Amino acid sequence: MSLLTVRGLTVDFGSGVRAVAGLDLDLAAGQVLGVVGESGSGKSVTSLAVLGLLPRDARVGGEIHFDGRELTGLDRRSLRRLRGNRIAMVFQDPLSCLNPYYPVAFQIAEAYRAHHRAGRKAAHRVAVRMLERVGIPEPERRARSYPHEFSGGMRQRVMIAMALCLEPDLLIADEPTTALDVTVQAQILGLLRELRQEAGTAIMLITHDMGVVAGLADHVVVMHDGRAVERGTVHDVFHRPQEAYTRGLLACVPRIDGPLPHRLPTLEASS
Amino acid sequence: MRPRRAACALTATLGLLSAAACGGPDGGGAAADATPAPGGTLHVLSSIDLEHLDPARAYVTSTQDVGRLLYRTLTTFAPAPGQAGGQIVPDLATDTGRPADGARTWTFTLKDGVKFEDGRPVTSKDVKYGVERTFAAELPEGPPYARLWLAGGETYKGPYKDPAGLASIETPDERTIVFRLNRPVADFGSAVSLPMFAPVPQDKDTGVGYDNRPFSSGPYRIDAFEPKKQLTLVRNPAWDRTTDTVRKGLPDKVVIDLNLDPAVVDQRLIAGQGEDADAVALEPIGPASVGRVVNDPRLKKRLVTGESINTRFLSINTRHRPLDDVRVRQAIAYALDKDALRTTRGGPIAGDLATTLLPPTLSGAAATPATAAATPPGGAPEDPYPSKDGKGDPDKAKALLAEAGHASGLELTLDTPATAGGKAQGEAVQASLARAGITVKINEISSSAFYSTVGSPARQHDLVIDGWTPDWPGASTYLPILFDGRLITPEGNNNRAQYDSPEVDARLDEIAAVGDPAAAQSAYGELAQRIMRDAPVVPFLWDRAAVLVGPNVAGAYGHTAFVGRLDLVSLGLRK
Amino acid sequence: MSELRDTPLPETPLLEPPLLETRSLVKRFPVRHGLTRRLAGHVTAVDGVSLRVAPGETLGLVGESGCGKSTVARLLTRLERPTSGTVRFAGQDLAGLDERRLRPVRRELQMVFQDPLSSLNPRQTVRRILASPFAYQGLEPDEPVERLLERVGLRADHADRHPHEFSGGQAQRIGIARALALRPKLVVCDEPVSALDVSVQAQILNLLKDLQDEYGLAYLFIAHDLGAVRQISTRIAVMYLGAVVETTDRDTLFATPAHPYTRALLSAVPLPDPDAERGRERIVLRGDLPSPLDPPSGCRFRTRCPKAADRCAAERPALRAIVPGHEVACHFPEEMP
Amino acid sequence: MILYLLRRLAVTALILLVICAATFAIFYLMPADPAQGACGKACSPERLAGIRATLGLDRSPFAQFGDYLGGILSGRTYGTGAQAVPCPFPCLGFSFQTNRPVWEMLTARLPVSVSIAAGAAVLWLAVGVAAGVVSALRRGSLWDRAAMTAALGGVSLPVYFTALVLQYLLVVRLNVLPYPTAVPLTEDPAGWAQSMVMPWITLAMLYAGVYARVTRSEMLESLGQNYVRTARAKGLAEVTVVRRHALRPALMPIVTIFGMDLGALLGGALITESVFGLPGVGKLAADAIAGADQPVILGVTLVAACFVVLANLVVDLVYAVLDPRVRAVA
Amino acid sequence: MTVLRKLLAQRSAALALTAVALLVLTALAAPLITWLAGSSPTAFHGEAVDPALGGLPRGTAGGISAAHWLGVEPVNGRDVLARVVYGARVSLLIAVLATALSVTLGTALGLLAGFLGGWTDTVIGRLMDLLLSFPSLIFMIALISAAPGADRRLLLVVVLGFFGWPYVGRIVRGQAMVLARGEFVAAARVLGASRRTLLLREVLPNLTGPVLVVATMSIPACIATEAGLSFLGVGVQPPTPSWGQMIATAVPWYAADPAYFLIPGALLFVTVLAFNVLGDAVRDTLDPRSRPR
Repeated sequence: MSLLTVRGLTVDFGSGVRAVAGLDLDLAAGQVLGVVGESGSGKSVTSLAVLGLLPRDARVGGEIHFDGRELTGLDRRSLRRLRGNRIAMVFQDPLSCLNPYYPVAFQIAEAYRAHHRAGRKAAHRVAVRMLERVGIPEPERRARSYPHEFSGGMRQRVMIAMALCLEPDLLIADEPTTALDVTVQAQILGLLRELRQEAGTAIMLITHDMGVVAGLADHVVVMHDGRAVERGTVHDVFHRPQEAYTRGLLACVPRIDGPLPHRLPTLEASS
Repeated sequence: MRPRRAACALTATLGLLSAAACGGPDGGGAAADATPAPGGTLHVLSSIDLEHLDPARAYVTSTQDVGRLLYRTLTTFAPAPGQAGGQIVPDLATDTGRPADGARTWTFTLKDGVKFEDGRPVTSKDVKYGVERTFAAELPEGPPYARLWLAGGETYKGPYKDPAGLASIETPDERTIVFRLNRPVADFGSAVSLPMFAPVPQDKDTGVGYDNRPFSSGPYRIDAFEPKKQLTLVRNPAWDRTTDTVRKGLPDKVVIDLNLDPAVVDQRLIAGQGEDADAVALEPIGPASVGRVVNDPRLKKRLVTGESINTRFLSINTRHRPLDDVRVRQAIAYALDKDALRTTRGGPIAGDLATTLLPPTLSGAAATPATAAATPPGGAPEDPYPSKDGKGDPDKAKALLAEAGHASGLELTLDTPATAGGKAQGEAVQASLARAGITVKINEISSSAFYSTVGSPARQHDLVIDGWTPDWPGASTYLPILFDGRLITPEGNNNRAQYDSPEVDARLDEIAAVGDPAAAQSAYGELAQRIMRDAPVVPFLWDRAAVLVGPNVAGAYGHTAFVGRLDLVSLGLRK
Repeated sequence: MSELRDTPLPETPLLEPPLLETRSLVKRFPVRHGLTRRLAGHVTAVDGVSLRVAPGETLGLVGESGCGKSTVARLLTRLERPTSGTVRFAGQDLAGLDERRLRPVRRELQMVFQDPLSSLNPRQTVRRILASPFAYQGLEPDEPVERLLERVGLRADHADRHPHEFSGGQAQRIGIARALALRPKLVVCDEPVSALDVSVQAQILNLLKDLQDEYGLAYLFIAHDLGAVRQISTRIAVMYLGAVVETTDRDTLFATPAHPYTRALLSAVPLPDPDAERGRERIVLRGDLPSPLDPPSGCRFRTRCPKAADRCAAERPALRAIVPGHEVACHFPEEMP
Repeated sequence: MILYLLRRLAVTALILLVICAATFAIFYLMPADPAQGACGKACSPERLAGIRATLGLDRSPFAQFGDYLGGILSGRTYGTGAQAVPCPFPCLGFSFQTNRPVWEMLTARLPVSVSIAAGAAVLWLAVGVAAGVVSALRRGSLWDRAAMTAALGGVSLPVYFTALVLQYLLVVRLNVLPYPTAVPLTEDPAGWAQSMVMPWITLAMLYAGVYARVTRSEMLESLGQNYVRTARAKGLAEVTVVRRHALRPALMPIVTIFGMDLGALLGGALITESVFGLPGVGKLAADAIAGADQPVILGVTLVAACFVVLANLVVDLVYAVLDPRVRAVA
Repeated sequence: MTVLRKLLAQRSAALALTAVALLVLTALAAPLITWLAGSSPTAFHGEAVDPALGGLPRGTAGGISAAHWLGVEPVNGRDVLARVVYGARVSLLIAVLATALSVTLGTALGLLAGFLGGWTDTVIGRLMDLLLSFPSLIFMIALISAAPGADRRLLLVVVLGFFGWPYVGRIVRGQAMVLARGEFVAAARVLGASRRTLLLREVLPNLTGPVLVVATMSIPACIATEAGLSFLGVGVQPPTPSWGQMIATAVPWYAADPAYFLIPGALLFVTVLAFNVLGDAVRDTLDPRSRPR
């Protein structure tokens, strides 16, 4: 059974821009769905729409079913209960996503306490445990540190700890490694892979990087101009792309392996 | 004519803060219909600060008014409204002084039983010491008479530098004091009413600091004093009512709020609620409040009017071109709209339009107390530069200017203090002279720098709005100070017209030698008319003070000596 | 202190004398911290970098953020003055030159910036932007602005627009046109494609290559994206924490990387191929980049190096050739086959 | 940290020294001669010289400035012998017009200024910040537009205009309040509050407008931050999101301007105190300027500058406490 | 000019702009208006006031009549309308010139400090800190009253401008600092631009936005401060009217003749408000961040 089903999702902004124009998505429990596309393709808007985090002037149409419940039009209270608890999110820029005024453990514990009756101390212990689990060395000490005292990779680990402390069914990772260096990106991707195996969390992985999808996703949706242009298993999409856009997207990325063309093939898209 | 005093020239004449300031005598016993009762707290609201409570330094009317609650002097003014208040009566002394040696030696005997606030008796040595203090350079602001008149005064440096004391003040015993003067002074009995003749015990003298806490010999002593904020007086237990014929000492406590906004003082007294029912104003009401008070009969009943001996005039710098031409000065005298100037000070309530230098209270006609109470403005000498309703006669002025060769007009500069009142008066002068083709440029001078500027012939400009209150009723501390050409000094000059006429100087000397005060007075009156012909100044107003009192205050009357303001020693509450 | 400072540059088989040559470039920045603005120490952003660029070739300079590659670019174009070391361009030592005497050199040494929009003055039209190279050099433009625009694939009618009316890729084309206006011999490209979408990246990379073919330009191409570097470079230098750890020709680097860091870097790049990805051996580096304020002793990489030994802490490895044309700064380089 | 404080204090002292010197220099250029003022109507040159000597005006400007600085550090004595006037530490000069050490006058006036500033500050913070937060949360709503219009109105109202209109309405017309007088809080709390209400409202109208505007824009800024989105994504209650994640960062710039404003007000609300006739430091300054009481002007200027500079220092320290990014390295 | 068009599109800004334009027009046309109304700002009208009531204007609401459309001043009976329109001239002129001075100084020094950095920045920055921590109102009063005889209008301009420039300088410095680090400046340097060129051609044009905003905000501040100084007794010399001067003279009359106080007071308020609204609108227009999304 599908954990998340999106049907005919549309998102319009007050300025008249249609960011998502009829999108369908399916994500089964424990699976990883890669959503790829260039900037402006509507992939991030989609993820925010699922959690109801779009700005007030956005109008959302279509259906979003999560675990059998319809999310669009859900009251704020119920939506809030889902957020963090059953659907968690990791964003692109971990520095700006963490509040600079509070220690990291506080911010993790805060998420925990929002959904569990737990005292400060208990929540703090949960936070420390989570920090340890995402591979932060000396978690007891680092728990009291502030976001700016961490490196980019460590911050993203903190974000992941925060997302996972409530053992959500679905983790939405919106460009989780884009702001990171390749070696750190490898660490974070490794961590996500591990967590998925251990906790069985379903992941909706949003990225522009075909390589990241290839390494982690089971299914792939390629988005362009607010629509899904291609969908399928990761193997099918990468090895037998049906659409010219997908093929172009795969071909125009300079690779570190394989043959080296003098000129790269380019997409017809506007530059 | 009896000797008097006053002393407000500084703040007074220019209306630095309040609209009016120094004033003169007249029977303004308005709210005297109820008898004051002892007890209670009297509030006094003042829009200005008390300058120098130290008797050696007190030379401003309001301070002298308040000072009378604190210390006693050898003589003082009668506690009475109108001309009667100009009368000198014994205070510390048993009489108003016994002259000898052609008024060169004056002897006073102190009353028995007068005590300081700590209970010790006031002795002649305390009075002597008090006078000696005024010679000290550290205590400069007081009147000059002791230094001018006491033998050896010109070399004496005061008790701090010269503890041996001044030999010309003798104290043969505890109750007798003898002053030896370097010239005959017929007015000396009046002069000793000045605060500088109050007793100061030497062991209580804190020098400059004495200003904060003068030692009391009067009905009240200082409880707390914060300059520019508040002075609180409480009853002096050592004061013996029976020794004092002047002070009533009715309230238990007197609280004087200082430096309030003048408009707020008026409004609080108009409202007259709460503590303000027991309050009086120290200064006259401002022009803005006149309308409300005059239109309301109940308020009008609480307005106490007192006449003064203050004259306001426009000084013309006779040494500046083209003002050295008498025709130009006369043109100015014709052109000036006296009524507009008076309106800036509150209109008719602020006094009568002046026609000559000496107010009726000082002129020969008014010299006898018998006629004083009913002196009408008509009793004053004729105005040499008349105009309808005092609004000026620009045509005549233009004719005179043309005759002097200034038909195309001229440009003059007027010095005014940078205050609301100063500006208003300056603009009135500007507008009225403009009608005669005289362009007046207003030079605003920060009020603190005003006197040092206009008192310096090198720095003063063409015109200045000026005024003078004699130190006691009579012209002896008026004309000689203002119009003696020999007294023009490079700094601190009072002869701001820089009027220098050998003829007038000679006449002044002659009058000074006249022994009979009444004869002197009428001679001064004639001389004033003579000076007016030269138009060194243009008198425009003889001040009157209209002061508001709270509904629960009784015994209020305007006192000549305090430029028409309330005599504080007689005030009390109705219940 | 760097032991490398005076190490002579190893011989490389260059056909021509180098266009640009740096020796032991060092740049230190003072670091102030917090409320007190206290001097916390110095960051040695560039610590003894020696590079050569031959006419017409592209040297790729690759490394992760904070490795000092952008500082190298700013030192070469004299946006910063080096703390020590020399920069020779076309045989001339730039070290002692003041701004006035540097001006003629700048005609031949140009730069393309990372953020295409912020590198264009928002108040100026494209026409004015493209005229500025001549204006600042006191020259008459030798060709109309329209011609320059066409050369970088833009339309002539773009000339009178303002920068904000262009997309990122178009703006970068304008930046390139500006850099090429004076016909330079060397263009320093500081992350020219990292702010762009993948499809646009490809276009810009192609454009750079086309222009190189047409004008015989040399590039110093700085990037963190190994794919882009491979695509455009003829030779590649890898930087880590302020120093070059490995330099060789492109194919050798990707085929037989010798430095453990290079190997880790290559293994970390995700491949857009699910099968390859899944079966891949990964060298995942431990921990974080050390603080440049307090770099490790000896080999900078030793704290994260799988091969680290005692010697690495004691002695800083010099950049030396393991085979001609392949230099590595490691005590235990990968054996060459 | 200690070292830093010392250094900051040294800089502060230097700034005050410069302010002191500048003020001193200006009074040197002023035409009013304090000795002349003290000498009175009949002033002989000898007396004038004597007064000058007592006041120390016969010395060179530099020597006088030196005397002044010395007095601040260790107190001084004016005049000599029996007539010596002591001016104990910290001697900010001695007012010969009122016969008080300036320090004593200032400390006597300070409670009034503090009462005005503190009460007004509480009022404007409460009103301004609350209005700003609500406006930001309901951006574009009727409330937002009304509040921001009112705020702009408040900012545009000259203080004396507000003050006089208030006084006219509340005291003259409606008679619900007495004319303000200086009632010490300790003696009569109700009377104190009654006297202070109008100055508080007057100042609060001005500052609440400023604070509402600043709060709104800072709140909008922080509400747009990614960490607020994170907080929402965590499922936190909206109240918590706003209070903890949006308001706290938004308050940081407010702390800065609040420190500066309060510092400036403690040094005397010149116009407000003058209009209501409240004897605070500002009224003291106004009166001293009118009377050319140079030592007092100098003293007030210094103390007012001191408040501003110290407020700056305190703001920086508070910042360090509140902002971990600054604190960590300090 | 696009900024103007954008401003006119906002209702409040258009209203404010109209108010400001009207004000400027009134100030310029002051002689014409007084000619039409048959009045003069300095002529006394003794007949319009009642000396017996302390010079209170005859008639209602401060003596509003066919001869005196906005009534007359108490005491001297000068025409309030004439004084208000001439006062607008003085107040505006002083504010505009003072703003011009502070903006020129602030931009020049802020630009140098922000762009050059180093000790230049330290010196200018410290100077600004110093001036900002001055109790400037006390200082302005002292300064103005210390200079007798000088033209007060000029003095006010100088003093307001001098104490105003650090506010401009601070903003310009911050902006210049950001711009100096901007890549387009680096690009110009790489192209061989001299420091002068960088400052004048590359950086300065980018500052026009913030400078325009501070200038618009500074004008009302100067008008208000000038009025405040007049209120405290150091305004322009009589009989020159300025709004502050009028309000200051009206203060004692606020209970007896409220119209006299309210007319210039309300005009001052409306003017300051209009400029503030305009300033806000200019900032919103130039700074896309604060525009409603």
